[in-house]
Amino acid sequence: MKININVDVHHLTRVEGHGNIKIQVKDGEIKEARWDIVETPRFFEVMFKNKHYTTIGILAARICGICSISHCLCSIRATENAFKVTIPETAAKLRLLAKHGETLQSHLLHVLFLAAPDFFNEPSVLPLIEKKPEVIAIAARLKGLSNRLCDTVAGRTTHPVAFQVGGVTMVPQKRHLLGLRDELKRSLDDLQIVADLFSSFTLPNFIRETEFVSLKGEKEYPFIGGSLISSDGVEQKEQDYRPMTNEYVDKNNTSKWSKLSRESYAVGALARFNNNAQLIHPKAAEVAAKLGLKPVCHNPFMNNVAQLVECVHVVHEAIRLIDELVESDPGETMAKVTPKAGEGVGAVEAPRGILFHHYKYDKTGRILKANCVVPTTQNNANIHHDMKSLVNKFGLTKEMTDEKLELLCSMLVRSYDPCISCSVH
Amino acid sequence: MKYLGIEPQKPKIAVFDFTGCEGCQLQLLNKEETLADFLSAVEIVCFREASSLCSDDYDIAIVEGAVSRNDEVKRLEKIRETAKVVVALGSCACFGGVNRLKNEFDLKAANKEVYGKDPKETINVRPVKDIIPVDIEIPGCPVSKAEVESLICHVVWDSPFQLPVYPVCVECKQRFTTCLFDIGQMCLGPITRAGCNAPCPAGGIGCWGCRGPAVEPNYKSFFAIVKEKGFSDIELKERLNFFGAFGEVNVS
Amino acid sequence: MLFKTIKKQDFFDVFLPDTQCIGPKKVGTNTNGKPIYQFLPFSSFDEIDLDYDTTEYSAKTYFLPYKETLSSFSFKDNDWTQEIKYRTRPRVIIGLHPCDINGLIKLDKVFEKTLFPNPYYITRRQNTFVVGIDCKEPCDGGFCSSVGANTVTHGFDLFLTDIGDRYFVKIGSDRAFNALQKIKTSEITKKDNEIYLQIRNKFEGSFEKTVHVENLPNLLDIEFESDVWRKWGEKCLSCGACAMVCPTCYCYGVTEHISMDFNKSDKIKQLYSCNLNDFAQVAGGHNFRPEPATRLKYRYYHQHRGFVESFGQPMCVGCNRCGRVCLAGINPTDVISDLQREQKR
Amino acid sequence: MKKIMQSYDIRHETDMVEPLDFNRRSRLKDVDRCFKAEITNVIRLTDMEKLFQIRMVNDKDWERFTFLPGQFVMLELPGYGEIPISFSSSPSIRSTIELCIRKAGKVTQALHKAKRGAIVGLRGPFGTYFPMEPMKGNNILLIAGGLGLAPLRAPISFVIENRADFKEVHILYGAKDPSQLLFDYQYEEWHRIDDINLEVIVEQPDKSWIGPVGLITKLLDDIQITPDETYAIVCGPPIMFKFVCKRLSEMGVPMQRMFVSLERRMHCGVGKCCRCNIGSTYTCLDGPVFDFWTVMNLKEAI
Ligand SMILES: Cc1cc2nc3c(=O)[nH]c(=O)nc-3n(C[C@H](O)[C@H](O)[C@H](O)COP(=O)(O)OP(=O)(O)OC[C@H]3O[C@@H](n4cnc5c(N)ncnc54)[C@H](O)[C@@H]3O)c2cc1C
Ligand code: SF4
Ligand code: SF4
Ligand code: SF4
Repeated sequence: MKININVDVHHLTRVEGHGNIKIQVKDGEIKEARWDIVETPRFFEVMFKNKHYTTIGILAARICGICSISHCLCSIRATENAFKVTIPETAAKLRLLAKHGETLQSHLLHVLFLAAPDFFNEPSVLPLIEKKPEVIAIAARLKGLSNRLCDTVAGRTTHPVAFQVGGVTMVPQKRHLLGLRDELKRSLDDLQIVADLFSSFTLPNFIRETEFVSLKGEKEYPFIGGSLISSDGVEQKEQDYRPMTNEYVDKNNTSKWSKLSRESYAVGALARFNNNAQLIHPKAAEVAAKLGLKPVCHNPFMNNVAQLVECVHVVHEAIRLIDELVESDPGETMAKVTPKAGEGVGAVEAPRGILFHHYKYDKTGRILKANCVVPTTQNNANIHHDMKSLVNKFGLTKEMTDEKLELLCSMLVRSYDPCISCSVH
Repeated sequence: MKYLGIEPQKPKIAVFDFTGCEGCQLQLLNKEETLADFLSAVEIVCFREASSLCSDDYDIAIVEGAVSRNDEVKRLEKIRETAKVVVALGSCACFGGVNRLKNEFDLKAANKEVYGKDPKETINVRPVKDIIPVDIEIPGCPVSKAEVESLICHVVWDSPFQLPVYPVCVECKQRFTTCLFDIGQMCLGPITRAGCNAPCPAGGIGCWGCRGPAVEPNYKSFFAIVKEKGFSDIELKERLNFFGAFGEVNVS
Repeated sequence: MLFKTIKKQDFFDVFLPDTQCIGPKKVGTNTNGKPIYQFLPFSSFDEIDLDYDTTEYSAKTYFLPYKETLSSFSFKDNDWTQEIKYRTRPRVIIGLHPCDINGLIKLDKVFEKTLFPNPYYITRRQNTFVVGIDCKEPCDGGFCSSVGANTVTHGFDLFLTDIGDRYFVKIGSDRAFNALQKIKTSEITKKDNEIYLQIRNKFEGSFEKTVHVENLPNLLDIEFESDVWRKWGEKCLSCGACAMVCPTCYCYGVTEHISMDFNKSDKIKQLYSCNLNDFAQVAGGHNFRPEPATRLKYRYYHQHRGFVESFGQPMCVGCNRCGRVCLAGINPTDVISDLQREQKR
Repeated sequence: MKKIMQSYDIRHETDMVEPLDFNRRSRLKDVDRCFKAEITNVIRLTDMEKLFQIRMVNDKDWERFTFLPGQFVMLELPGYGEIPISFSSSPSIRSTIELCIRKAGKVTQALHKAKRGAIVGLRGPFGTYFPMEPMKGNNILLIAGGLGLAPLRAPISFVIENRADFKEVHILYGAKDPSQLLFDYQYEEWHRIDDINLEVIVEQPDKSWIGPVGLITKLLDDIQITPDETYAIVCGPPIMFKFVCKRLSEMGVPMQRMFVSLERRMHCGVGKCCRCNIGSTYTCLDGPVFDFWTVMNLKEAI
């Protein structure tokens, strides 16, 4: 019997934004295996033009509803680099704390609400409310905590209000921070249960040699700023992101694609872990070991696990940051900012991978030209190539059906946690 | 609750997304203390971001995002035909949102700048109500989950839904924020509809008017005050245009 | 009234250990470089500054919270039960100025001493230990002396006047008397009395701006259609900020909220403002005060006519918080003198 | 260290678990507790109005619940809201009260969907009332426009029950069109009662209408009164009672002998929320029943 498979997913579900999967196998031969972004393009880079630096973080946040804190911080950092502003230490700590909150919130949303249903063979979390109430309770609790962390530090989970060029404008009250610290400590047990749950899932055994790009941690597992590194050995400075990303336009996609040493590369939790595993918190490293995550891991499905490991890491880090914050006097949290003509680049590890904002300012502090390279833009080509290889490996067997392959490919895309409206910014 | 002998409805809800950041949809999954109750109060038949199932049988369509491509116009028209109630969720759906800023540029040139020689299809951004009649608007960037919950309560018990008529200042005062004008910054609070609990003034960036005008705002007096406090027309216009919620209000 | 003097340092020993304490805390600096204060909870006396001039918000929110659950209903089998809770945790507020205490006295009249006493207010009031303090100098635009609110003789537990290294203390309740047993106090000497009177006289002599409120009940009726209202009404943003910061404005709205599991509903009171658009709107959409001018007028009308009619004194305590908070620059002194000028013309 | 202060709990003062008796001052602390009442009957009057018959759930609550014509209750629909509604039945019927309610908004809409057996809450009675006792021995004009017949039904019942105490009695009622006439099933009964003059007028007649057509003031043209011996109770929209009272004034009735009932937004019913203030008079405490002289002197009343 000849193998014929047809998968045509219009607007893949449980991902953020609109993307299509198209696979055609005819007589055992792959005719087509595509992952395409069809989301309506949004032209943020154009909207940034002529905007004043004081408004830029607010606008940048609106690129993405899930990683708005990253976009905001990245854009503010680019601006601070352009104006050569150094922010006060407390401000940096608060920003990082908010960033941890976002990482936790975004990863949990993905792992528990979007990816997990596949492992329970359910179309969504909704049936799980009845079937697995204990899992849902944990998910809700953890997510609630991460939201509260962001609310307290950033003023709001989606679209932060406390960050401005020069520092932060809002210092959370000590008693709120202390309350959060206790909650964070308690949440570690919940995370342990989630980790145990994940160790019971079987992830597809799929390996494709991939280049991984992320920030390079010096002393700490990296989240905000620093130099860039790829698992193939390329290193660049923050401002030299262009030779690292090499964006190009694909005619089928409203999102751009990028490449480095190979035809594509990957960013995200797995990339961060692969490139910085030695810096992760020891407790998180334990979880990684238990779930079989070792650098350099080339199985994209393991991104879910890497996200979970990072959750453990950021909870520990957040506790440490809160301890430091409550013990010291906040002092000044805004540096003086004088706009200057010039360019600046900000690189921030958004939950889904490394994110760049690059602005050119005139001397009044208005943007002349903007460029943003977002994680999903960088992952798209890689997803596309992964998919081809996945179909090649699993798709050409007799047992394979349209439905099974559709699920497998959908799970592949989901494991990257793509943020599509972001990618057509 | 079965009360007054009124049977609660279990409305079938479908969530659709158009051009936007999907942050408002995300709010639907927020507020964990009531999330499970929220999800069981309604029957979600279509919610691409959270579920793989989708059906064309729904009473209420919650539409997020603005319209910025011709195929979106067609999708919307179809939604209107199916749904009994169309809810515009968030500032993008209600007013166009930040996407509207795009309309100030020449689309051809913009396309060339971003995509080079492979331009992508795009049209000027329009709010949902420009295309189809909208029954209920929940503005906000992002929307407040409390307001969404309140909407659901109202739908379940079939009673009218109302947004606050008063401006953000009331809520701003009620959370003890020092007025931003006092510390030399601008804020659209006095003319913007409350309901968000004033996070932006509390966060120190002032209100940007994402929820659109309050009922009968006193533009004339407000603009005069803003000018008197030393802000320029440009700054004011920039704020008013940011979320596209103040339409063609004339600042002078 | 009993009087004592206390060493400043000793005074602070009375409070803190077991009760929530609230006092004037500095929260920022305004564009003119002046500090901004608010009444906020504190955990050590270095956090507050009793020499503050005025606070941005009045302390009324500790007696009439901006939001309060009046009662909750739980539903079961087509029936319901109503549950009402009052706040009973004791609290100490330190550093209220005479205007604020006078404000409380006026609220007492409305919420304690009328036909329908209000248990929510009464419990909060009874559970709050009020420590007042005299102002050092008139605050920006304050006209408390014009409405007789610059001195206070009751409505507090303790009242302090700074006389150098010590406080001159008025004791207003038995619980305050008992509290003072714990520390060293001294009887008043003749010298203390002199210093005290000297300080008070100096203070009272330092008021510049005064408004005349005696004829207002009559004047407000006569000038009901006055252009003055239109003039100020055009400026009013109908933002309600004035009522929010006012120590006596108490009007509110009630809404009910069903919980998401539909088993419970809360009846929630939220302080409102008569300046807000729909304050006097009734079912069917008719609005009895559709323009900002009519609403603004009503606020003055209630404060300076209606309240006088009911209680023999105006509701306003002259703290000028509304005047300071108003972005449109509407303040009682200007509005009232405008009205009086109108009268003379 | 000893505590500075003991916590104060108002509930320790008196037993507060039962609803208070709103007419007795000593128990007025727990103002938010409501009497539980059951809807025993729903009578559809027109498309917009229904009559609700309501009975206390606990029999002994009746003892504390007495009202006078013109007063109102705060009707609580848990989860929806609380609204002021005038009594529309005779105070002397001690088993049920009747409320005639127009579908106007959130709460009333829900109420219109409510079925027999539903439990609602009542706080009250509140407000001033029509001074029926001093009116005895005089002629009386009971004039209603539209929904105004609802509150007027209480004084009408009083007058009917005490017919001998009054001289001439006229009930004048006007509505937009015949479909909006309330309590039409009772006209026959009122007619038959000895010596009550009932006149009904509509503005827009339909084919079957045989009565007079026009505004309610027209009915006054045919009435002869001795002004010094006449009282009037006028209920209806402000514009209507303004014209009627002016007309009565011209006929020589003193303004202090005309009574009207005012409607404002109310969120508490007990003189706290200020929503019902007219100028600065509380409609809930000093009203809703005012004599026309007072109304004329209240700024922004009509
Ligand atoms: C003394 C008095 C007696 C009344 N008697 C009757 C009566 O016998 N029959 C009848 O049908 N109606 C009567 N009304 C009017 C009735 O109270 C309103 O129609 C009702 O409040 C509308 O409420 P809603 O929630 O349905 O409307 P919404 O417009 O949804 O009202 C929302 C809120 O506004 C307040 N509100 C709105 N309109 C009014 C209003 N006109 N008066 C007071 N509060 C208002 C209510 O407290 C309610 O909580 C009376 C009003 C008053 C003041
Ligand atoms: S900060 Fe803005 S919202 Fe708050 S009071 Fe001032 S103007 Fe109003
Ligand atoms: S304060 Fe203004 S900008 Fe901020 S959420 Fe509210 S309405 Fe939107
Ligand atoms: S008087 Fe001033 S503060 Fe008060 S509502 Fe008007 S504008 Fe706002």
